[in-house]
Amino acid sequence: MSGLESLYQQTILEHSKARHGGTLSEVAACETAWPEGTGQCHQLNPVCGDEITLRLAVDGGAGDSRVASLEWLGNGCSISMASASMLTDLAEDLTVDELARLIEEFRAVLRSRGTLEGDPEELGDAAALSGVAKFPARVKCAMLAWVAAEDALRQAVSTAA
Amino acid sequence: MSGLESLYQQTILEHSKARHGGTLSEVAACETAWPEGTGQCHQLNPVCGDEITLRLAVDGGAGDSRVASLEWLGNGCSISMASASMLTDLAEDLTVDELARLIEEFRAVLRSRGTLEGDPEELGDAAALSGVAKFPARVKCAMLAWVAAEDALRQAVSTAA
Amino acid sequence: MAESRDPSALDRTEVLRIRNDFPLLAHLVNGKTLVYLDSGATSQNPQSVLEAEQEFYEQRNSAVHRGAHTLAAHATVAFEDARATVAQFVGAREEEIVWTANATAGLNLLAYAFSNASIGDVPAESRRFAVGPCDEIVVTEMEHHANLVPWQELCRRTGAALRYIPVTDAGTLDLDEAARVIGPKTRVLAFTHVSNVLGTINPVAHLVGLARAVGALVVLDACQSAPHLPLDVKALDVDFAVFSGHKMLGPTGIGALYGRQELLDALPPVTTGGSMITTVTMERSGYLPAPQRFEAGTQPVSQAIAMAAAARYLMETGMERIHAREGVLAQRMLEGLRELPGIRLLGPAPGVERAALVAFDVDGVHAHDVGQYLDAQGIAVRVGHHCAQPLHRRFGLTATTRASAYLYTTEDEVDAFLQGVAGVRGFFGVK
Amino acid sequence: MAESRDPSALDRTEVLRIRNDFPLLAHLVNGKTLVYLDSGATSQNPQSVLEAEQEFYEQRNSAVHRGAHTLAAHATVAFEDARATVAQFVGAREEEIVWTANATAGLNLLAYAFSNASIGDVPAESRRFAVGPCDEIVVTEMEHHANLVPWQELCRRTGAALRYIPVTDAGTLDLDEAARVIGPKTRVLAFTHVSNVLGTINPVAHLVGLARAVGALVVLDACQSAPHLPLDVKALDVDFAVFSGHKMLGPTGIGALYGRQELLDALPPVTTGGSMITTVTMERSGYLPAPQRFEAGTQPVSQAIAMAAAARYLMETGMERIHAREGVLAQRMLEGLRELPGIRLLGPAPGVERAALVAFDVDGVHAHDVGQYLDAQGIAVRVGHHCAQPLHRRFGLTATTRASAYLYTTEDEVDAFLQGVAGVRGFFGVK
Ligand SMILES: Cc1ncc(COP(=O)(O)O)c(C=O)c1O
Ligand SMILES: Cc1ncc(COP(=O)(O)O)c(C=O)c1O
Ligand code: FES
Ligand code: FES
Repeated sequence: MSGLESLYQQTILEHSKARHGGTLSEVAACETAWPEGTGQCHQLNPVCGDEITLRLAVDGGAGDSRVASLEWLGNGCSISMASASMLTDLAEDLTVDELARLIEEFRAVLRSRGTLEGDPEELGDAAALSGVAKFPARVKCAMLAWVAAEDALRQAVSTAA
Repeated sequence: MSGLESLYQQTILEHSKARHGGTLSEVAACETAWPEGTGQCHQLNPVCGDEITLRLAVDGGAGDSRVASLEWLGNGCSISMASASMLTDLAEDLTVDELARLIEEFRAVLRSRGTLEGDPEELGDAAALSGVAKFPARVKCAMLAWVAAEDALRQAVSTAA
Repeated sequence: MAESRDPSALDRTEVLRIRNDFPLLAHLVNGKTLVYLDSGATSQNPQSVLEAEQEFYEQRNSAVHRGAHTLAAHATVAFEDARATVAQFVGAREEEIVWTANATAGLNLLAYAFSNASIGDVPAESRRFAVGPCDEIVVTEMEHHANLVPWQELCRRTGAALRYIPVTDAGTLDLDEAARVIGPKTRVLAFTHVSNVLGTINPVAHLVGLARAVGALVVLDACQSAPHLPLDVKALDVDFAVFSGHKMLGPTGIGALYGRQELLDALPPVTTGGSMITTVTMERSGYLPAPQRFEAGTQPVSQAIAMAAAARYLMETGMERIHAREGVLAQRMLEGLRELPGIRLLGPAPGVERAALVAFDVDGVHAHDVGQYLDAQGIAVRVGHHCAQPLHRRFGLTATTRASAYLYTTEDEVDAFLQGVAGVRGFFGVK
Repeated sequence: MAESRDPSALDRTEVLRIRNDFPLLAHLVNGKTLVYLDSGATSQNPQSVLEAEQEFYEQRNSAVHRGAHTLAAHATVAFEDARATVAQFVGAREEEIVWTANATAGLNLLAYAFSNASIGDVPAESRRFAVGPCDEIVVTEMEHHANLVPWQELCRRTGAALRYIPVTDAGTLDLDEAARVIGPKTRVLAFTHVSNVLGTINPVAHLVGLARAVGALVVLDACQSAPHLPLDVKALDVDFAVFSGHKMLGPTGIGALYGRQELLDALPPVTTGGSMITTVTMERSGYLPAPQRFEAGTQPVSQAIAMAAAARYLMETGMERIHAREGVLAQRMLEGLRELPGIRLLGPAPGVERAALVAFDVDGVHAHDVGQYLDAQGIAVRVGHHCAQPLHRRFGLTATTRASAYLYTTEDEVDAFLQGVAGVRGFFGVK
């Protein structure tokens, strides 16, 4: 069962229960407008019907703006929940550019079909999701929160002062 | 080429050129109403697009009514034209019941996939069409005029005095 | 339905013999023997089906119905014989079977035929199928999306209203509600014979009775019944029925629509093109009677022939015996699962007759994780909403795990599956 | 279009080698070696295509896109790789290829998508495809019924008018008339790349230019071109194109629709059901983007894989070389027939570039008799209207005999065919 254990590493199972950042309220998730410097995105995985809504706010001006907060509401498999939780931990205090680069890096690892290994220095706990790349049907699970974050970030930046 | 020669017997090729009864006018073929004791039917072979319109009149009362005339207008392969021509020769002077029985017999031979041989005493030249039964794709050709006659006969009888 | 054997359940020896006919079942997955419990999604194929298709391509391949040459004649005979076999399989007449791409295509054919009878300049003989704003289409809450979305779309196009028969907590149709929902406005009642999630076998006769009383047409989704039980469309007295080849040991790319002949001949065509016309001018076209009317273009010939080989395989084995065998497997799965902690079973409780498919929720573990865990042991099950989102929502779920058996499933496989499920919560650290 | 060889015509040695790959070509018909000249109707399959399908059923068969298990993952990869291969074959991107049952189904998909955009409560993003009484659909007089009847039916449903570009005596499109017929009301121009009766290769760029000038969408029937010449949908700049697997060495039961991605994503769905939805409630459904949006229900998976194997076979042989080879065969057929008395050839005269298919009338002998006579010698040709009744009517005929060649056709076969035709009138006693 080594394939399985590389997919479900202990840290993934832990995050899937801890769900850092999974604190967005239903009410907030249903809002259709939000403050300047904030972005929100809803993502659906059509294969399973799982969903996530992620809200993200940025602070500061064009050059040095940073992630001020990230929260999400969602339900899904352990991979998707762990991934959202890990992303929350990572995003804290990153600059906008750093987060954007991180999302790109994460995507590259996940799409590599197992040829790239995530760097724990960069990706933190999310490096443990590298094993998902060998399970094409689950890549979407791991990406769900990150795709939502990418879009929310774009919105937040575009409305930030 | 024995299969071919059993299909295209000399008498078939001759009838296909002679086309006895193939004298119905275009005008008559297009009419939509006709005298009592007369029936008319148009048949299309959808496989090839060939068509025939056959008109038939009956004479006399319920018990002993007879075919008074049979004419057709059509275009098609040698089998279909020969078959219409042979039917014309046969139908002359038959009673309504005799013609109906003959059509049934001919159909049985044609549908037999080669297990029944038409009786020349009964079917006349049309017995030569027995070989068509071994060519399922051509059965419809041989039947075209006969199906038209069957329907025209039914109409003619139903409107006859 | 030709039954060649005693109608008692297939026994173990026979099942083992049957397994030898299925090349894929000997396959290794993740280094383990495959335990294939996903036949509800798609079934495996016996050698005779693969050979029928191969033989066609190597000896008869050619266009049917249109060629005068010998090869075409052979292909046409094989194709029409296949139709006769599949007709016999469901108790229909040859002319009442229309080939489709799958069951979904059959249901869409009907929904579009009804809208073609309702929209634009409609020929007189088709008007009896027209539906409009004063009419209702009735489905059920347990339908596969294939028997729901096409009717939603028909309603969108015509203004008709869609109503549905709800599902009880026990996983059966609420028949009291059915009697209320089906009424004088009902033009079509479309429902599944066997639920692909609950395993419920619906009371066809009762529902047909309700539909007949109000003059509604009955469409039966026989996707999950045709492969698994003796199906006789005449005895069931339905107007239309659909099923798929790939769920009954046949290939992908083929399904069939049954329609009562007088209805099929009056129904307007849907897909138009070659081989379904009489006379075509640049301005207008005339159409052949059924089944050709609904079979435009080059048909799935080799697939039809292979589907017929599958039907023959099933008839020779005996549908009664397969059904009886699956009843045994169903109870084994249900009872085994019921003993495990944290498992919520959907559908009729053990003891009730049902299909050999069981969907369940594992408390604290997402269905996709359950499936992944079982897969690592070579056990192939299906996870997700099984194309029945409204039904899952009805039970407060988004996804379940489903194990589905077939004539080649062994008790050992069921036991391996049960043992696998028993390990799930431990692995994911759920108490 | 990946070309792996020199773009000169295949030579005899290569053709003989190629023939070894096709099991059916060694078949005896009526005790004679088969001379198969009906590839325009359906082509034969190389061993690699049959093996691809067999291998799928024996090693990967399972439901795609929906399963979490390993078998399903393998099936899904094979299925999507097949899409990529077929996309490459016609110069499209993967997401721009939709699997269909055949080319007819692809054309019907488009015609129904346009009517779904026109009828009932239409979502905003689809309205750009709406057609109504002020709009015109333009086809040509040489269309196969598959590219004519669906548009007649679209007009019946929506009130749009159907117009057509006439055919000249020489068997080409009347381009002066085309410039008049295509006008500001034209919403769709649908035409065939290569005529299945005349062999004419239509001037796509010119017609696309006329359509673009008035903002009309262009639908290309590539049924007779995709199998026989290098096809690049991007270079041709068409909006949609359809073709069939069985005409390009693949199996029955599969075809493909190409659509420019931004159009496919905005086009409303046609066949609805499983695997093409996002969220389904009892009341309404949301739809996935293309290509899934158009692929409801279980797809022709093994057929897609086999069609891709066929595309690979063709690409490895080289489409340029096949096309060049067929040019040689076409001229040989044409010149041979021209020398026989009482033969009337349809389509472009010898010397003009055309497809390797020739339809002709034998004075005094019905086409079905011609076909029957040739068949007795093992020569398989097609007879009838070839699903192009209006075109036959245009030339005052109801049926013709058509010989069509492919990459496996030899000069000897063409000569046997010519000799056969030479004997027809004598046999039937026509001077
Ligand atoms: C030009 C053309 N268009 C469309 C078709 C229809 O193809 P299919 O029957 O595979 O749908 C054909 C083949 O018969 C054809 O030659
Ligand atoms: C009850 C039911 N209806 C319809 C379908 C759709 O069948 P297909 O995908 O073969 O069209 C399925 C299978 O997925 C089913 O289980
Ligand atoms: S299975 Fe739904 S997100 Fe993983
Ligand atoms: S081929 Fe048309 S009737 Fe014989």
